[in-house]
This record gives sequence, C-alpha cells and structure tokens, in this order.
Amino acid sequence: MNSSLMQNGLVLEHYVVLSIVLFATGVMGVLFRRNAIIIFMCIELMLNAVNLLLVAFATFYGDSAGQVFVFFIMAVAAAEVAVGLAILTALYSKLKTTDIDILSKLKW
Amino acid sequence: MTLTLLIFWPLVAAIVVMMLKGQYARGFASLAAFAELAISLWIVSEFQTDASFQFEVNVPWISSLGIRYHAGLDGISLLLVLLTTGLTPFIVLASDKERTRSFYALMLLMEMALVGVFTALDGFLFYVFWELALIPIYIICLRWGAANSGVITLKFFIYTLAGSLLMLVALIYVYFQTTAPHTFDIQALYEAARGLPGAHQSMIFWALFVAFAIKMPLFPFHTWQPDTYHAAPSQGTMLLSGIMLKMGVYGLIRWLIPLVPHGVQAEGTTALILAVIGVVFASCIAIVQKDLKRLVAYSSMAHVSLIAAGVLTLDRIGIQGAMIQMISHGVVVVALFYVIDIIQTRLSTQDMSNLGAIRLEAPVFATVFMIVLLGSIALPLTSGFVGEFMLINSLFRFDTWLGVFGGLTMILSAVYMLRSYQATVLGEKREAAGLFSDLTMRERSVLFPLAVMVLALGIFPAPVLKVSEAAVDSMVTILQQYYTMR
Amino acid sequence: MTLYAFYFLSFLAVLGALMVVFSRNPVTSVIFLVMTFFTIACHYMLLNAQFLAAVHIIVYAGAIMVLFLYVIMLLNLNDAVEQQKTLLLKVAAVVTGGLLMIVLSAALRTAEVTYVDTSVVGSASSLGKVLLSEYLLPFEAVSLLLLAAMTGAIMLARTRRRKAEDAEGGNAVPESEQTESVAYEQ
Amino acid sequence: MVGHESLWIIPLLPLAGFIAISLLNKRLGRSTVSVLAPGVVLAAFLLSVGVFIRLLSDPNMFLSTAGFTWFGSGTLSVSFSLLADRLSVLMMLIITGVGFLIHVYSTGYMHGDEGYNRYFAYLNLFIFFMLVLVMGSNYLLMFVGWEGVGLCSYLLIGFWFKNQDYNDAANKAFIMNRIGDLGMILGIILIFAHFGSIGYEQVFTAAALQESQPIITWIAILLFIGAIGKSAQIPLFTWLPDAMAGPTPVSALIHAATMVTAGVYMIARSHILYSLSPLALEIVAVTGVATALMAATIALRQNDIKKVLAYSTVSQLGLMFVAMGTGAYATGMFHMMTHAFFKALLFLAAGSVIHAMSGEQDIRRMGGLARHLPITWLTFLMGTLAISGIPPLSGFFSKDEILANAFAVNTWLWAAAAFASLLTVFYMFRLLFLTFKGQPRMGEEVKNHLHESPRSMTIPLILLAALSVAGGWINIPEVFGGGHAFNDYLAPVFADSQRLMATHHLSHATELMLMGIVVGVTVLIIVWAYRIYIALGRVPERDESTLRGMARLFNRKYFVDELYDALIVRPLYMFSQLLHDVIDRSLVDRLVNGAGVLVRWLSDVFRKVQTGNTGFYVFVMAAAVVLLITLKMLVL
Amino acid sequence: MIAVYIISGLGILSLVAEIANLKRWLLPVAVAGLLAAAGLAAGDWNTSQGYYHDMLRFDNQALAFSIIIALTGLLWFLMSGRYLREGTDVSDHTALIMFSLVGAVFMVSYHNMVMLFLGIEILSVSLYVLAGSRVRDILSGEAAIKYLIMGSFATGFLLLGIALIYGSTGSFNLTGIGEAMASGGGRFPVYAYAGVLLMLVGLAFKLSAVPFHFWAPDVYQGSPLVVTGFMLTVVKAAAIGAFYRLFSLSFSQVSPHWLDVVQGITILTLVVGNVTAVLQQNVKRLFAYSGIAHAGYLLIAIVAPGSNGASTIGYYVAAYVVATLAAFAVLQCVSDDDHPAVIRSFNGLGSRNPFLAFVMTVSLLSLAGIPPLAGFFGKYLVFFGAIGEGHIGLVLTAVAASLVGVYYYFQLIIAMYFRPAADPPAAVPRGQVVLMVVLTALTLLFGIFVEALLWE
Repeated sequence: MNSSLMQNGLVLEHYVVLSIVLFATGVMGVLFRRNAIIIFMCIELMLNAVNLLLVAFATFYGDSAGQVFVFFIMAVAAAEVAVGLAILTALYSKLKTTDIDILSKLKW
Repeated sequence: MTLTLLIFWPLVAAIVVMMLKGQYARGFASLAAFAELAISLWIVSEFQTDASFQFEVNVPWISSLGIRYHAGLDGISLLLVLLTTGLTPFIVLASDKERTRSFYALMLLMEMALVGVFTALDGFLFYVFWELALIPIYIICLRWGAANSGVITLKFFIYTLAGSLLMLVALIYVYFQTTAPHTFDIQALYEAARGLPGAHQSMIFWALFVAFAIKMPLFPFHTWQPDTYHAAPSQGTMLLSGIMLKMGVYGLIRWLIPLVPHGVQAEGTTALILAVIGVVFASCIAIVQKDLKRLVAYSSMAHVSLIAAGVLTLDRIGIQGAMIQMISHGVVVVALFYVIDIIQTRLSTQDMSNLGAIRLEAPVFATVFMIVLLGSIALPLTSGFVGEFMLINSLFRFDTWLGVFGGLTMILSAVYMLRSYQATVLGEKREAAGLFSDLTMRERSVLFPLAVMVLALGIFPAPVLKVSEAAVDSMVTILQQYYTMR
Repeated sequence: MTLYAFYFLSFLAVLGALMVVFSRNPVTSVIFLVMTFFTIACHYMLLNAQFLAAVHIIVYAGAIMVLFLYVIMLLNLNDAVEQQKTLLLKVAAVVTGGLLMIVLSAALRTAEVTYVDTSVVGSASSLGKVLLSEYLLPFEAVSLLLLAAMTGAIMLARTRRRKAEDAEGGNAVPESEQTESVAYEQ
Repeated sequence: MVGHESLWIIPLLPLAGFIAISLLNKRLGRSTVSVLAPGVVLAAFLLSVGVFIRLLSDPNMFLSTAGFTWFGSGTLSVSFSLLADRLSVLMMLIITGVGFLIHVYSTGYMHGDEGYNRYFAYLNLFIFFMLVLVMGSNYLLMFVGWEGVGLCSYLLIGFWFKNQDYNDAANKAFIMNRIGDLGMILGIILIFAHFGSIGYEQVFTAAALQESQPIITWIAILLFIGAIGKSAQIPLFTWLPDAMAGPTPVSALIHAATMVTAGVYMIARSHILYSLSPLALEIVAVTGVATALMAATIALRQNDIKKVLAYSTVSQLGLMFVAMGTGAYATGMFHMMTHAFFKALLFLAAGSVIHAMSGEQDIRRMGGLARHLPITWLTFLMGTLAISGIPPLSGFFSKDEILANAFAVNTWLWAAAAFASLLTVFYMFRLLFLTFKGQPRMGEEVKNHLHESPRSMTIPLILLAALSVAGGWINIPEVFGGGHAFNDYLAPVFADSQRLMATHHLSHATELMLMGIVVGVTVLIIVWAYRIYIALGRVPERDESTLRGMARLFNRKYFVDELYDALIVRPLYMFSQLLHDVIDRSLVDRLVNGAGVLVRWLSDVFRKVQTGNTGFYVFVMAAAVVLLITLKMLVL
Repeated sequence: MIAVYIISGLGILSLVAEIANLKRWLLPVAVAGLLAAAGLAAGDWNTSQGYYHDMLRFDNQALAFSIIIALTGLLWFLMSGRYLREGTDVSDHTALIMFSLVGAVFMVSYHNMVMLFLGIEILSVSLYVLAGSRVRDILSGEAAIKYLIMGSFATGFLLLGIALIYGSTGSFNLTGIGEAMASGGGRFPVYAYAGVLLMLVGLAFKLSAVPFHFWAPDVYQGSPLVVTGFMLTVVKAAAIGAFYRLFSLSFSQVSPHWLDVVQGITILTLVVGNVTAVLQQNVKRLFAYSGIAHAGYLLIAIVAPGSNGASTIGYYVAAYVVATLAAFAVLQCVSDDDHPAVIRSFNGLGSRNPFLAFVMTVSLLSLAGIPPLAGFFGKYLVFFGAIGEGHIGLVLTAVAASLVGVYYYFQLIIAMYFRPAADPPAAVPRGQVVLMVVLTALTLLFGIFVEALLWE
C-alpha cells in the first residue's frame, strides 16, 4: 500500500503535528488573552485543528465518516459562537467590557 | 414472625405517636414500650436455653447482593433484647412531660434499631440497624441537648460513623470471601473469614474492633463520650449509656470474635491491654470530675472497658460475666443518670461543689441513690458484683497483672462514687441550695423498679446467666476447636 | 511538490494562528484567523476534500467570522484597549501552550512514516450519501442543536429587550427589583 | 450433713428486722423498734445456741444447707448455701450474743437520736452480713459478708452524715477496706484457678492432700491482704481510729468485737492453706507483731477515749495475728473471743462515759468520774484488768497463750509481742486513771449533768464485765490444771493443720516462768502508771505541738496519715488530673479534633484556589492536561 | 427511541406554544409527555435495539438512564413550575430544557461518537443560555460566560480525543472502537491512548471531576436556582452515563491506560469536593461541591464497576437525583434568586416549618449516605463493587470523604433544628407539598426496594 502513496508525499504524521501545533496555539490563546471574543476565536482555532486532523485521518482511511464529522463540528461551532456572542452582548450591555478576568464575583 | 413483630412494633408505635396529640404522646409511648417488653417476655417464655438461633426469620431482601432479612435470637441476643425492651419503658417514663411527640417517636425508633442490631443475623442488616440506631439518638441529643450540643453531637455522629463505615468495609470484604453466590449470612461470613490468612484476619479485626471500640467507647476512642453524655438530655444519655454502648460489646461477641478467631488471637491482647488501660484511665479521670454527669460518663467507660477486656479473654466466664455485667451496667447507669436528672431538674445544677445534704430533705431519694451506687461499685448482692467478679476472674487468669490493674476499678470506683455521694447527698445543707422535695410518684415508678432490679440481679443472677450460657458455651467451644485445629 | 505546498500552507496557518493570539487589535485577530481558515481550506484541498473546503470557507469565513466582526463592531471593540494579563501570566500561558504542543507531539510520535492516500476520497455526492443515510440522525440532531441555539440567543435578546422596555415604562417593574438591578450593576 | 435448711433462719432473722424497719421506717414507733431489733438478734442467738449444742455432740459434725446456685459459668459454680461447724458457730455466738447486748445498750445510748430507726436497721443489716460472713459455705459468700459488713461499717461511721469529717472517715474506711478486698477477691480467683472451686469443702479437702507450693503461698498472701484491710493491720490500719466517728456502740460491735476480727476468722477458716505455706505464716506473724507494737505506742499518747481504745483494738488484733502466724489458730480464736468481751465492754463503758459527759471524749477534760458513774467505773476497771492480762481474768489466759506460742516459735517474736502487751497495760491504766480518778477537770455545767447511764446500758455492761472476767475460764491451760476445753472444742476444725505443723511444746516450767515475768512487769507498770497519773497527777498537755521526739511521733500516729496523703492520695489526684488535662483533653481529644481542624484548614485552602478567575481555571485545566499526558504517555 | 421523538417534539411544541398561545397547557403537556417518554422507554426493556445505523443503541443501560433522565425532567418541571410560570418566557425555557433532555438522552444512549458529541453540545448550548437566563443579574451572566468558555474549551479536548481515536481505529462506532482497542489499540496505538486520555478530560469536565471542576461551583452559584437544580441532576446523570458507556463499551480493554488516571481523579474529586464544601455558606455553592463530591463516588463505580456497574451507577444517580431535587424544592421555598440561600437561612426551620425541615433532613441524610435511605444504598453499592475488585484504599478514601460530607450536610440540619429562627415561617405551595412528599417517599422506598431498582 505504501508504494502507491509515495507519489504525493503527504505524511500523516505531519498533519498530526500541524494539528497539534494549531491546537496548542489555540489553547495558548485561551490562556493568553482576556478578551472573551478573542478567546472564542482561539477556541475556533482549536476546533479547526481537530477538523484538520479528522480530515487527514478520513483521507488516510478513505472513509467519509471523518469528513462528515467535520460538518457536525462546524455546525456546533456556529451554534456555540452564536450563543456565546449572544451571552457576551447581553453581558456587555451591563459591564461595558468583554474582559473575562473582571468577571470574578463568583468565587470561594 | 414474632421476632418481626418485636423488631417493628416500636416503628409502628413511633408512627402512631407522631399522629397523636402532644399530650398523649408520653402515655402512649410508654404503653407501647411496655407492650414491647411484653412481647419480649413472651419470647422469653418460649425460648429454649440451647445454643441455637430461635424465632428465626429469613426472607430475601436484596437477593442479587445476597442480602436477606435474616434475624434470630440466641441467648446472647435475647439478653440484650431484654435489656433494651426492659429499660426503654423506664426511660420513656423518665422523660419530662414537656417533650414533644417526636421525642418519643425517636425513642421508639431507637428501640427498634437496637432490637434490630441485637437480632440481625445478616451482616448487612446488622449494619443497617447499627447505623439506624445512630440517627434518633443524634437528633435527640441535638434537639433537646444542652446549648453547645451542636458541635459535640456532630463530633459524636461523625466519630461513630467513621467506625461503622470501617465496619461496613470489613463486612463487605468478608462478604466477597464467601463462596459464590456471595451472601451476608452470618454463618457464611464466619466460615469465609475464618478461612482467611492471618494478616487479613488481623486487618478485619482492627477494622471491626475500632468500630466497636468507638461505640463502647474504649480508650483511646472515647473522647466523644463525656462531652456527648454531658450535652445530651438525660434520656438521651440513658439510651446512649444504658443500651447503646452494649452494641459495641455485642458486636465484639457476635461479629468479631467468632468471625476472625485468628485475628483475635493475634491482635486481641493488644486490644485487651487498651481496654485495661481504659479501665484505669477512666476511673482515675472520674475521680477528678466535678460534674456528676461527666463522672458517671467516665465511670461508665471504666465499666465497659472492663466488660470488653473480659470478652477479649475469650474465656467463657469472662464472656458470661460480660453478659451479666452489661445487663447490670444498663440498669445501674440508667438509674444513675435519672438520679442526676432529678437533681438537675430540682436544683438546676449537677456540679458537685454546689450540692449537698439532699438526704436531709429526701431520704427516699438518698436511699435509692445509695442502692444504685452500690450496684455501680459492685457490692456483693447487687447486680454489679457478679459480673465484675467473673470479669476480673477471667482477666486475672488471663494475665496476673492485667487482672490486678483491671481490679483496681474495685477501689477506684469506690473512691469516685462515694465521693460523689458524699458531695451530693451528705453533709450540711448549703445556703444557696434550693428545696429538694423527695421523689414523686412518677420518679418512684422509674427508680424503684430499677433499684429492685439492681438487688434482684445481684441475688438471683443465675436465671439471667442461664439464658446466655448455652450460646456462650458453644461459641467458646467452637473457638477452642478452631485454635486446636489451626 | 505537494509536500512543499504542505509546508508553506502549514507555515502560513501557524503564523496566522499565532498572530490571532498576539494581535492587539481584535479586528486584526479576525483577519489573521480568516487567513488561517483559508490555509486550512487549502489543506483540505490538498487532502482532496474539495467539498469540505468549500463548506469550510462558507461557514467559517462566510458566517462565523462575519458574526465575530459584527459583534466587534457592534460592541465597538476595535479601538478599545484590551486589558493585558501580567507578564507572568503571559509567560505561563506561552509555556503551557508550548508544553502542550511538545508533550502531545512527543506522545503521538509513531515509529513509522505513514503516507496519506488521497485517491479514494469522497466527493460532494459521496459525502452526501453518507451524511443522509448513515448519519441521518446526527444530521437531524444538529437541527435540534441549532434550534436550541437559536431559541437561546433569541431568549437572551428578548429578555434584555423586555427589561429595557420595562425600564423605560417605569412602573412595569416593581420598585424593589429596580433597586436591586441597580445594586447588581455596582 | 446437708439439709439443715433451718440454718437459714439465723441470718434471715436480722435481715427481716432490717427490711421491716427500713420499709416501715416512719410507721414503726421507737418502742417497737427497740423490741424488734434486739429481738431478732436475740432469737438468732438462741438458735445459734441450739446449733452449738447440736455440734457439741459430735466433734466432726457440721451442718449445712443445700441453698441455691447463686451464679456460675463453666466450671465456676457458686452456691448460696450456709455451713455451720464448730468454728462458725463460735463466731455466730459471739456475733449474736455480743450483738444482742450492744443492741440493748443502743436502745439506751441512741435514745433521742433522730435517726433511731435507721440506726437499728443498719445494725440488723450488719448482723445479717456478719452471719453470712461466718456461715457462708464458700469463699465468695464470705466475701459477700465481708463487703456487706464493710458497707454497714461505712453507713454507721457516717451515721451522722451532716458532719463531713465523719463522712470522710466513712469513705476512708470503705476505700481502705476495698483495697484489702481487691487482694481478697484476687485470692479467691486464684483459689478457683488452682482448685477449680471455691467451696470450703472442696478446697480444703483438696488442699489437705497437697504439698506446699508457691501458688498456695500467693493465695494465702492475697487473702491476708483482705484481712489486713478488714482487721486494720499495717499498712491499712489508719481507717479504724477514724472510724470512731460512728456512734460508740457501733465502735464496740463493729470496730472491736466482730467485724474487725473477720480477718482472724478468715485465717482460721483457711488454716490449711496457711499451714501449707510457712512463708505466709511468717508474714502474718510479723505483720501482726509490728502492728501490735505500732498501735500500742500510738495509743500511749492519744487523748481521745475512743481513739485509745481503737488503737488498743488494732494492737490486740495484731496479737491475734501473731497467734495465727504461729499456727496457734485456736489460741487466736480464743483471744478473739475474750477480746470481743472485754473490748466491747470497754467501748460500751466508754460510751457510757461519753453519754454522761454530754459527748465529750477528751480524757484531759475528765477525771474523777468513778464517783458519779460507779457501775461504769467498775465495769471499765474489769475490762482494763482483763485486757491487761491480770489473772485470772479472761485476757490473761488468752494473751498468755499467744505469748507462749510466740516464744516457742521465736524468742524475738515473743519479746516484741510481750512488749506490746505491756504497753497495753500502761496506756489502759493511763486511760482508766485519767478518766475515772484524780481531780475532775470538766466544766461546771458538764459536771452538774453527770449521771449514771440508764438500766438498758448498764445491764449489758455488767453482763459483758462478767464475761470478761470469766470468759477465759473455758480454756484454762494445763499448767493450772485446766482442760484446755476451748482448744479441744476447736481441735477437730484444725485437725488437718495440726498434722502439718510442727508442734511446739513448752515445758510447764518455761510457761510458768514466762507468765511470771509478764504478770510481774504488768503489776509494776500499773504501779508506775498510778504514780504518774494519780500520785503525781500529771495530765497530758492541752497543747500537743509541744511534744517532742518519740512522744510527738506517737501522738501524731507516726505521721502515717500524712504519709499516705503525700504518697498516695495526692499523687493519685494529681495523676488523675494530669490524665484528664493532658492525656485526655490535650492529647487524645485534640488529636480527634485536630482532624476536624485539618479539614477546615484544607477547606479554606481549597476554597481560596477557586479564585473566580476564568483565566486561572482554564490554565489549571490545560496544565492538568499537560501533566496527564506527560505522566501517562511519556513518563510511565 | 420514541422517547427521543417525544421529548424533541415537546421541545418544538413549546416553541409553537408561544405562537399558538397554548402556554397554559404547556406544563401539563410537558409532564405528561415526559411520563409517556419514560413509560415508552421502559416498554423497550431488554430489546437492546440500535437505531439509525447504530447511532443510538437503547440497551438496558441506556434505557435505564433515559428513564432516569425523563423522570428527573418530569420532577424538575413539577418543582420549577412556579418559576417557569412567573417568568413570561416559559415556552423558551421549556423548549431549552426539552432540548437539553434530548441531549442528555443522546449522551446516555449513543453508540457513535458523533451522537456523544452532539448530545453534549445540545445539552450544553441549552444550558449556557439557561445559566444566563436571568439577564438582569450579572452573576447569572458571569456564570453563563464562564460555563461557555470552559465548556467549549473542554469540548476542544474532547474532540481532539475523538479525532485521535478515530485516527487510530478508523471508526466512530463504539463497538468498532472497542474491537480495535481490544486488538491492541488500532492502527496507531499511541493515538488511541492519547485519545482516551483527552476524552477522559472532556468528560471529566462535564462530570465536574477535579481538577476540571472549577466551572461547577461558580456556574451553579450564579445560575438561577431551578437551573442549578437541573444541572446538578440531569447533567450529572447524563455525564456519568456517557462516561460509563464510553469506558465500559469501548475502553474497557485498555483499562491500564486510564484506570490509574481515573483513580487519581476520583480521589482528588472525593477529597476536594467534600473538603471544600465544609466552609461554604451559600447553599447553592454547597450543593455544587456536594455535586462534585458525588461525582467522585460515581467515578469509583467507573474504576470498579463490579459485576453490575451500570445498575450501581443508575441506582446511585437515582438516589442522588431524588435527594437533590427534594433539597432544591425546599431551597426554593426558603430563598429565591434575588436572595440566595445561605446556611443561616435555614436557622430554625425545624420550628418555622417542620415539614420543610423534615424533607430537607431526609434528603440531606440520604445525600450523606445514612441508612436506610436511598443515598446510603447508592454509596453501599459503589463501595461494594470497589471492595469486590480490591480497591480498598479507594474505598477508605471515600469513607473518610463521606465523613467530611456528613459534617457539612449536618451543618444544615443543625441550623434547622438548633439555631433560633430569625425569619418568619416559610410557606409551601400546595403542589410542592405533593412533590416533596413524593420525593421523600422515594428516598425512603428506594432504600427498602433496592432489589427492584437494580437490573442485570
């Protein structure tokens, strides 16, 4: 099987590493920023890393299921963003900020 | 069926009490308690004094886990059931009129749980009743206790719960050692645990022993006790000391020694030494107590420690002594706490330095107090003596020095009890002290029977011993067979 | 050739991702995120998932990112100076992210080199078949999810509007509630 | 000889008296009690006489009841049954006889006391327990009586319960007795462990067949510890003088005639065990002689009429133990009997004095009472002569035998015992002279009230005086051509021991010589005492702190009470307080509470970790993932 | 499966109700529908049917959890009827709750990772909104945003895990994954193992297991009372159901790769959950920690399921849910969202309203695990399984932790019976009385009829 795949030279492990790098960058972003919107974006980044990984695996296995899964992730991402931004705007009208570190009344 | 009636009648009665109007609560509760006593006496009349379990009921409860509603009575159980059913009516009678109906309902619930503990022949059932006994007494102590009872009773609750959860773990562990299909049946547990290697038996021993030691309580697991006794309402203290701590001793006899004989052989001496330390320790501390309730609390601990020591000698005289002494101690300590309760309600103090010369105004009270006190210090022909003699007997033959130390209780109990009597009843009347009227009819109806029991048990203990003799004999015989085979 | 394309795209994707994180201005972040999404779409193309790539562009760049931009504009965040975390926290974040990367990469290292065969991949039709046969239930479930999200978003917005109306109307809200809402705002 | 259930009547009579009086307390008039209480004792006495007569017929005969099983378990079986042999019937006679006289005396003495009924109830109860003590058929029944009389002693010492000193004395008596009782009970357990039974018959039959061995010595010593407590020997003697807090007839009955001699009875009863153990016998003898000396010296310097008699009792008890320790059980019993007569007499007479003196007990405030109280004076004189061993009064014969036996065993023992008995002579005559002779030293008011006691009191005095004089004649030694009737009477009882013990036989000449020495010195001492206290009229100083040297030592009772207080009582309280404060509260309880404190502290820490900062939460999650992957995938 | 249709239908119906002005009938219909759903699910017992290409499989375990979820939903509606009626957006709330119930049912019946993922998301998205539904309350908004950020973040890990497992096994189907795992972890075992760990993280988050629990106390405290009640019960049930399903069906063959991790998480959860609760004053927050603690006990059953892990967990959850709902029903009577309950609020409840105090006491005792109440048997079954598999250390930890549990639960009992009453007597709406009686009775009856509630 390997020989026929040599032609385009795409290595599965590369995709894994790329996904991980993107994922880790997303995680870092979540940790790094205080702006909720940016954090949402970083989470999108994480999800996209997973998407990429799934597509790579799907291609590797020649299985459509992996790609179909990506659709669902996209849909979920859209829904989450919609809800998230709705909550955020609702909160913004009170706090006039999207800084999540200010939100620390609930503690201890 | 009879046994089921015996176990669950108090529950029914408790529910009825809750439905009654407040002013009828005590009347009905005491009637119910006397009815329970009648049931137990009927059981006594039908009882055969052999080693078998009688009046057995055995129906599945949670069969997929091998749990059954399995209860039965042998002599050991029967005596403690009698103690429970015999004392509860008096404790109910001894309660103030003002107590609400839930108080009596809780007491009856407590009686149910205690009877359950003493009759359960299924490990799980035993555990459930064991825990069940804790709730009513906790609530009684909490709700009707002294001002600071919140923290104290919580400590008591958590402490005892810690022990019993350990016990649960050990019981489940043994359960899994039974041959498949696993079961909690006591005989199956016995067989399974006896087959275990020594180290395992020792572990099980300690898990169970700690549970029982906390309940009794033995040194050094006792620190919940004086505070709890002190903070609890007198009826709570009576239940706790009169009946409830016997659960620990009963546990030793029924659920520990026959279960892991090898563990007992290996670790029992350590436990026994702890118990003997407890005897001296508690007696000494009782000497310097100023509060009557605390004094009796420590004295109770000393007595129970001696009982536990006697049981742990694995000698049939010791175990029989423990049986009779449990009965005696129950009667005596309930009476003592009631005496203190009377003093407390009359004079609003139980501090010995504020008391004195009660005898001048209340000779009957003083006399009853004296009789009960003599029972406590084990004067011959009172109930305390027979048990104490048998216990010291077994202890002394087990080990000379342990016997001597354990025997010190004879001297020390005289020291602190006479001291308390002198301080409260004798002497010149203090100016500050209020008028002390002599016993009322209700108080007499509680104290006289108890005092008579103290004397009757001292003069005719043989029938009582006879009840448990066969069961104890067979247990000791089985133990000896086990040791010789091993 | 493909491999070089892969490396180039990967470089751009990672660069874009890093810029998303480190850009001060939210709008810049959005632009870089769009860039990353495009590179990822290109990766999909490389992997012969053309249909997915198209959907990806449409959904992410077309819908989600627009939503982000819309909210940023709506809340007027593009020129708001974001409070920055302290340096220590930033370092901690970078270290954690880096460590996660390193650790995961190290953990997922396989001894062999596996090549991806891009020949047997589903087109739009093959995907559609799978999606609407085997994955019919999830497909429907997503509709529930979207419905829930919609309902939720509307509910939040509506409640807020109603509250605003109440505040204008004055006597619609009981006295006590008003004072409380003021109290909470402090 | 089983089946004499009628024996039960003897102890049950006084018990019935006790129950009747205590239950019907208020409803019984004094006159009824005055008849009832002595009546039951008298009845018991008469029945005892009946038993005595029956037993006289056959030397080896004894009566016993079947009784019932008190309790038991396994091999331990304790029956509640009675036994009357020659030894116990002797005791029964003394108990009920002397007891009856004292009951009668008490009706006069306690007249006017508000606790009259209670007093007689206790007294009857005492008689009951004392009878159980001597009639029990096993050691545990003896123990029942043993502790029972202790209880009655406690109740009667503290009879006037308003006085805390009296209550303290009562407590002291009970607790000291309990110390001895512990030894006794351990001894009984050891008997059970060794012989497998505690019944007299089984134990003694088995013991008679055994060789001497350490365990029997231990048994004997442990039992003797019980006797030490009950019979107030060194080191547990200090309770007895304090016990004089009780009414004087009580002192006469319990603390002179009967209860305190229970120890002697116990050894006589267990003679075979002691005979098997020469070491135990030696201990008994040495303890006895030491106590005799110590108590006698203390008595020299006491000024309370009852205290002097109390120490005298301790001293005399010591002499009895000397007899026991030399294996002369019958002699010991003999002295016990004569002592019961004359000491009861002395106490009752002292009671009569106190009664007349309106409660005054200090002899320094007396003097010259012989004129006012002629009967008391005469009877007291009889008692004094008897205790001093003036022939032919009872004390002479019994004491002489003890000394003779001691001499036969060990000369030093004899010397010490003889010295103690000579001291007795001195302090007794000191007491006699200071009380009855010389110048009256009491206040005028007291003096005006001086009167001879009523008939109910004087008649018992006279009867006891007669017994004190004549009581010794039943055992006139062979030297004087007597038949040694008493010894012969008891000989069957001690037959087994007799075989074991080497018989010491003194020649008549030696015996006579010893007697001569003792009697001679006795007379000299009497003269000396007369000279000091009558001729020179020396009255002890009021201020006792001026005493120096030995006198101070004697007066302060060798500081034994202080010693015990410092060595035992205080340390015990301090130790207990320490246990309570340090071990119980600070250590064990704090460990337990520490768990709670720890949990609360941890709770606070965990709580603070929950900062409310989302960035932090996310950070922890990510870090946890890193850690998880690292640990799980890379390290392990 | 019909249950899923019914509940989804109810969700859509409630949206329609808004338009059609049928709001009055909404609650009764919802209750009836949930009852029907539970009944129908019970009717499928022992069929073990897979639906839609095995996306869902209603085996007994799934059915049992579905029934629990449906009935919990039902009870929840009974409890919060008043809250829903008084707000004007009853239809929105009902719809969201229904959707989240559907998500919960997916979570316990999935047989494909997609359904797990979608179930979690449907549940979560609804709850993000519900948590923030008190828009005028900043705390509610804070709760929502925290929940959202951390939830999405955790979803990222979950998805990465799913992707890696897919990468190794080439399947999303639980059976397929299980088979691949059994044969050594699939094509790339390390991916599979890493995937398992990452999924563990994702699910541990949903279950609020330490150290992924940080969201829980804050979110539970900030959310409206009834929503907190819902999260503590339904979400917990669904999360443990999902957890158990995944780890028993797919990952059991590679237990060496996760068992010790779960053990560690279990111990941490037990200790931190129980210990932190000790000093809590806010009752909602207290119950949040109590919820964390109970997650710990449930995790023990994951570690050592014994012969019958599913029914152990099912029983435990049922007991927990009943007791928690009862407690929240009482909580609702003594406090409202504007005046959150603190322990002091319970002072003297024993005299202010003995009935409420009794209900609360029973539920607290059950939560503390005191026999013969349901909570005890739940704990017992868990310990039982663990001891059977030799996890004595774990059990001893749990024992110690539950002692701490007693401490904080009893703080409330002490407050009710021992502290003097400060507030006026609390009133109980009639409908709530029935509910409380039912819940209390269930707590007692579960204890007596344990057998009936266990299944093979």
